[in-house]
Amino acid sequence: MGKTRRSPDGKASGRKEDAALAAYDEMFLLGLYRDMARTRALDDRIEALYKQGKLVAGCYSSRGQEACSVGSTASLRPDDVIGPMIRNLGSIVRHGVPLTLVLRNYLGRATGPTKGRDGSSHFGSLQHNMLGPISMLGALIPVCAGAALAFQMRGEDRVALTWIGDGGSNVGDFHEGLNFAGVLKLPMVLILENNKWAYSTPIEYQTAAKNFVCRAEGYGIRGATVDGNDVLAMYEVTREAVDRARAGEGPTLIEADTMRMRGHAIHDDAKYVPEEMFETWEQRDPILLFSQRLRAAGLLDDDTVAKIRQEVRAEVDEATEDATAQPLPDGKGEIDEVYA
Amino acid sequence: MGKTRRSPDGKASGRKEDAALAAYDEMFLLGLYRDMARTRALDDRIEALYKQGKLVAGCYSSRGQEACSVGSTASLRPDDVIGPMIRNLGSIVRHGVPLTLVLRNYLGRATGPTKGRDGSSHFGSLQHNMLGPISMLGALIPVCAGAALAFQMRGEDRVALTWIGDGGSNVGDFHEGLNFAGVLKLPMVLILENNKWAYSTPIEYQTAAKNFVCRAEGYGIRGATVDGNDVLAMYEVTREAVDRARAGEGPTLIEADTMRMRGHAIHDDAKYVPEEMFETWEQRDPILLFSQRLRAAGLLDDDTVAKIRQEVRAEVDEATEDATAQPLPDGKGEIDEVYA
Amino acid sequence: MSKITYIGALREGMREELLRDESVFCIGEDIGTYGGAFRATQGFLEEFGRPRILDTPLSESAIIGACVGAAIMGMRPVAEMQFADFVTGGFNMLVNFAAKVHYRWGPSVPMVVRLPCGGGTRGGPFHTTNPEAWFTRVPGLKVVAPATVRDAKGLIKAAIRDDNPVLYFEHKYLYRRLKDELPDEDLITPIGKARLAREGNDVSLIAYGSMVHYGGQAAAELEQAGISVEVLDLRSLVPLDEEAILATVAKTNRVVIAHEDTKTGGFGGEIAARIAELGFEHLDAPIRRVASIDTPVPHAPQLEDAFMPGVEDLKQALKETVEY
Amino acid sequence: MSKITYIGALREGMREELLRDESVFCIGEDIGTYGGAFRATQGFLEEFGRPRILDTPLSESAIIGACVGAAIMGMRPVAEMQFADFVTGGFNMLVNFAAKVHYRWGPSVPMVVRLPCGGGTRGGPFHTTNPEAWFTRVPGLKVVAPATVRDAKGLIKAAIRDDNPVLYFEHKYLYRRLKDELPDEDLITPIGKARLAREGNDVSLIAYGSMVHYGGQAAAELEQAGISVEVLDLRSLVPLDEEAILATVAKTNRVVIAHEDTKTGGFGGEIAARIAELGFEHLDAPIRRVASIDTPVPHAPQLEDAFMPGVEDLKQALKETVEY
Ligand SMILES: Cc1ncc(C[n+]2csc(CCOP(=O)(O)OP(=O)(O)O)c2C)c(N)n1
Ligand SMILES: Cc1ncc(C[n+]2csc(CCOP(=O)(O)OP(=O)(O)O)c2C)c(N)n1
Ligand SMILES: [Mg+2]
Ligand SMILES: [Mg+2]
Repeated sequence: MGKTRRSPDGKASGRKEDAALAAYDEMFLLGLYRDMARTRALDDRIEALYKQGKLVAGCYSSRGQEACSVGSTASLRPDDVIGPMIRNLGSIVRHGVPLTLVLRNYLGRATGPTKGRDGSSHFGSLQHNMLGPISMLGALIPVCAGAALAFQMRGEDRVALTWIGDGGSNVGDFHEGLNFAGVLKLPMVLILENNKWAYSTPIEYQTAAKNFVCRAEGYGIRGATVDGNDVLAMYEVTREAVDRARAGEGPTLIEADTMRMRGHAIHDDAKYVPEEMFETWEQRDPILLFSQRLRAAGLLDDDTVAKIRQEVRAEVDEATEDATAQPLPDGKGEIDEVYA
Repeated sequence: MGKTRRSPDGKASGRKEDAALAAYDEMFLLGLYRDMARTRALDDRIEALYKQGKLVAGCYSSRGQEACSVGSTASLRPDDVIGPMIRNLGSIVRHGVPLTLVLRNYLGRATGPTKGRDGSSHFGSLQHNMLGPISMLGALIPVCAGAALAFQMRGEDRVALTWIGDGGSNVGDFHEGLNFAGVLKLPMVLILENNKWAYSTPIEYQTAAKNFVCRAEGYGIRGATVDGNDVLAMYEVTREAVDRARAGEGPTLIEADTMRMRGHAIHDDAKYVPEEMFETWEQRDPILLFSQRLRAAGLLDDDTVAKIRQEVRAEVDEATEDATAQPLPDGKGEIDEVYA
Repeated sequence: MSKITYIGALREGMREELLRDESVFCIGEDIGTYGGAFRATQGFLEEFGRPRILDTPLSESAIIGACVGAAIMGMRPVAEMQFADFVTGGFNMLVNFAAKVHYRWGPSVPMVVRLPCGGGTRGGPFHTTNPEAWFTRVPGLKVVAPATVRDAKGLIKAAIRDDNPVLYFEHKYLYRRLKDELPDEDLITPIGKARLAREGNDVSLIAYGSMVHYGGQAAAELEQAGISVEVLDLRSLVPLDEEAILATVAKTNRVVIAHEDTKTGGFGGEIAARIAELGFEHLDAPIRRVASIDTPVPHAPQLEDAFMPGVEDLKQALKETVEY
Repeated sequence: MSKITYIGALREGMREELLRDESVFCIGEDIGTYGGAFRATQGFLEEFGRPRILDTPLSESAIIGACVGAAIMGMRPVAEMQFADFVTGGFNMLVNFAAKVHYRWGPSVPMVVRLPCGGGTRGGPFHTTNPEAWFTRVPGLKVVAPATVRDAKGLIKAAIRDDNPVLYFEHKYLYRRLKDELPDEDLITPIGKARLAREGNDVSLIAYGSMVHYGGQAAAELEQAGISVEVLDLRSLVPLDEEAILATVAKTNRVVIAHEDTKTGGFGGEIAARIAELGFEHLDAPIRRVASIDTPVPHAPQLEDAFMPGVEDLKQALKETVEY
């Protein structure tokens, strides 16, 4: 994550044209690309497993939103805490959670992070500084504020990062949580992924506000907007917010402009979404955009893409194999683990 | 409520100096004054009854905030709906609810609007187009939105007006209710009485926002600020909001700058409030300010003040007598009236 | 007559009421364009338009609060919670506002909240619960739980016509698994009357919702073993048909209570307590409750199956009660 | 040793834990400068400062949510609801987040929510309720209700040291009416153990909170009439001391259950159901419940007195049970 460039290699000649890229370490940039690719590959694998009838229930795709998760999470230190929602697979991936844990949870395995008690990416892991969400949208915001409060009280310079949707942002907990964080200047960042849809509901039925970020002012906190499909922009905007949070300057609300490229969940064909919308946003696919940019800067070529693709596939294959080999739960001892 | 002046009487010579006043009918202006005086007198009477040990429980004073209730409610038609909170006695008074009903409720009488089942000004009356609040702050906002939705659905041009405090505005229902009203452009007006305190909590512990009205933008609705101790300004700002609501232009959030001049409830000596604050705001008492203005304009003199005072006292005395003479409940038949 | 599903009957009931009474409207998340997460309101937007079929922001408290306000003003809203679980966001509105308005100052609050509940669907801790017991303890709310296609229709129509807030617990597992023929007449199931789902002599099974079906299956299987089970389908939890409960207890002298909700604090406790007080003389055996175990609802099939009571659990409890 | 009040004991218990463990902190509305609506945290701000004594915005869901997050991260928050009634605003956080985290993915959630509850105070429908039963049905939450000065202290200390979310129902009517001497030692009341408040032979009264006192008074008065009442003070509803309940039922063979909460769906139903299942053989009489009537809590004294169970109601139920 270094901010200064290492000595450019031979391919770097084209890079001068992209001043923003030039500020970053090549490994860091390729890491962003790779983590988006890992996220997409894992997402695809989950969908494939669903189609093979191997998942316990449905699945929620984050396709097209990988930058919102990967770019933002890249701004964190390992000891910072993430609170991913259902479409933040990329955050889990980037924050260092082994892919097999995600798959074990999707496959309802006894050795998964919830032992089969909860599904999909609905889990947490203290070891990986990851808080698990509950389904009730918005609830994670006050809870992340509480985590940030613990850091602040103990004088730790850790930060909590979480997400909410254009739909979920209309739940009361958004208001209570952000306002609470504002009053206490808690080290917390909230990314509002405006992906235009909440299940079948378009944003104009969610709010009459011209955008969501203007709500930041109502809590006396910083607001920022960003192209949610530009992974580097996501990194930068979150990085600034995280740095400020760490410095005691309080929370930031970031509105990321993006698009949900699948139905709400796999059962939903999203017929209510105008076809053009998908077409337009397909052009703006975050992985596509970033790879074009890296290629233009001479940081990526066919060989590297192929190599990364192969490595990622190997990782996902291995994770799938591992997860699939795990035992199923037996339904004993549940009642003994309700209380700590 | 006429907007044009009737022919001024002899005393009116000084009125030209106050151009704003000149736009109004004299009776309307004196009516505002009178209704604030009625509110204050009723408030004082409730306090006196408390001190005589006659109330069932405590009481909540709206002293110093009469303009916020009387001025705003004056902008309504009788068939518009008010949803007063605990410090909106003036709204109940202005909207035509007989004072005895308030007193009967405070005295827990069987013939009161809640038959002794709820206390203080915690009641509603369909006959008077008044919705009763519940104690849980914020809850009345979505409920008033629902009333406004009924009007909109039936094509009635009625409006719902309610209030919230600087404290209560941080409850999730504020967010959900206003946002919902914004999406549907409901005919509704919310007045946020920023009286600087929520029980013992000052506004800087309630929010880091520089004001409350900026939250309107987050719901895509109009916001307005007003001197909450200027009854005519309260009338005007609410009137505009009500007119717009009636015309289908949606809800408005109005932040009124005012001050709670007593403790939270009668048991609270408000020692946590800096003495100077009370002193400063005492000078800005809404009844004092308006009477000075009316006097300057030649619309009020000692005689009229004395006359109004006497009439108001007589009304409050009569209401007290009536309420005190009412029977107490007997505790029978409660269970039969839980369901409609 | 062709067969209709449980959810189809619910839909038909709502539609008839929408047609009958202009003050009825539907409100909730994704109920319009999408026809609801389970398609309970499919076709309504096309037929009745917005705002009578009102897609809302994702705000349960606003949805239920708006219902309260609209109902006080004379409308008859029918709200859908996308899943019963999400009612916790509108909890305060229901238990404090909706429930207490009439008692406090008089107006009627004719509103329905539909709650798709129940398990067997691998929905996990937040899409599977049976939260009815929270509301059965709130005076001012009515609580119904249809177990049949007929009552899916009859109870939604009765709920819409009722002048009180009614919580309608529709069981997701039954949505498309139950099919029946319904008469054309205006079908109303009176709220507060239980239904004798099966007559028997040896033991009474008191149940509601999905447990009526598992119970019926258990009873059929036990019949072959010579045990005659009477099954009482409560249909309505509040008001509760105490008379029907005491009658079946007086008849069989043995009782098992079943619900899908977890055991501790579930509504079964209330039923057992009433019998232990009012039907004590008739009892020849302990009152058994068959319910889910006291954990959150787990997701994986192996766990959910171990969590939920099944036909075998019911058979065993019934048998033990008869043999006591 | 000088006498201390129930609320004083609660305050002392919190203070000792604040001194003992740096991770303990207090959070709520008006708990700092004002010392809390009932002065339970009086003097704490001066002694411990902000943020350990944290006045918050008026946001119950944020308060409870922040407790969950802080607790997962290793703190031990003690939240105050200004009145128990306002917990409905943080309901979702408690029943869905706090309660299920440990079961779902492992972390402990050591947090306490203090809930000033109960009537006799003319507080009306929103400042008087006893909402414990909502939470007793949520696996993952513990629920305690001290009835004595000693337990006011012993249970708050135990709750703070517990690694789970604990709801602490403190009864407002007892705050200053109960006084007792307490030993200097580190007083901990183990959560899950009932207390035999009074030994007797003819009938058992199972109660908690304020009803332990009304029950004690009823027992004392009945003694003069030759009826010997055993009073069991549950202290903890979840976990429930089933053993102690069954032991007293086995001893007296007759049981009355009392709580101040309304009857239908109150926690008494659960107790009755357990006895009717597990203690059936010991029962010589119907199980009676004494509770408030099924209405919202009314405000006027005449109404609240008619609503709430009193000593006379208890005496009558106990007498009838003995004479059965
Ligand atoms: C409080 C609450 N109400 C309803 C739901 C059901 N639900 C799950 S996701 C969803 C749409 C969410 O939209 P958004 O917040 O925009 O997130 P996105 O799916 O677009 O990422 C709904 C209605 C829920 N999970 N929580
Ligand atoms: C949801 C909720 N939480 C707590 C309370 C307890 N309470 C009653 S009034 C009050 C302060 C309200 O302050 P504000 O909203 O500013 O109104 P004001 O009293 O200043 O008019 C509090 C904390 C409540 N009524 N509702
Ligand atoms: Mg979205
Ligand atoms: Mg205030």
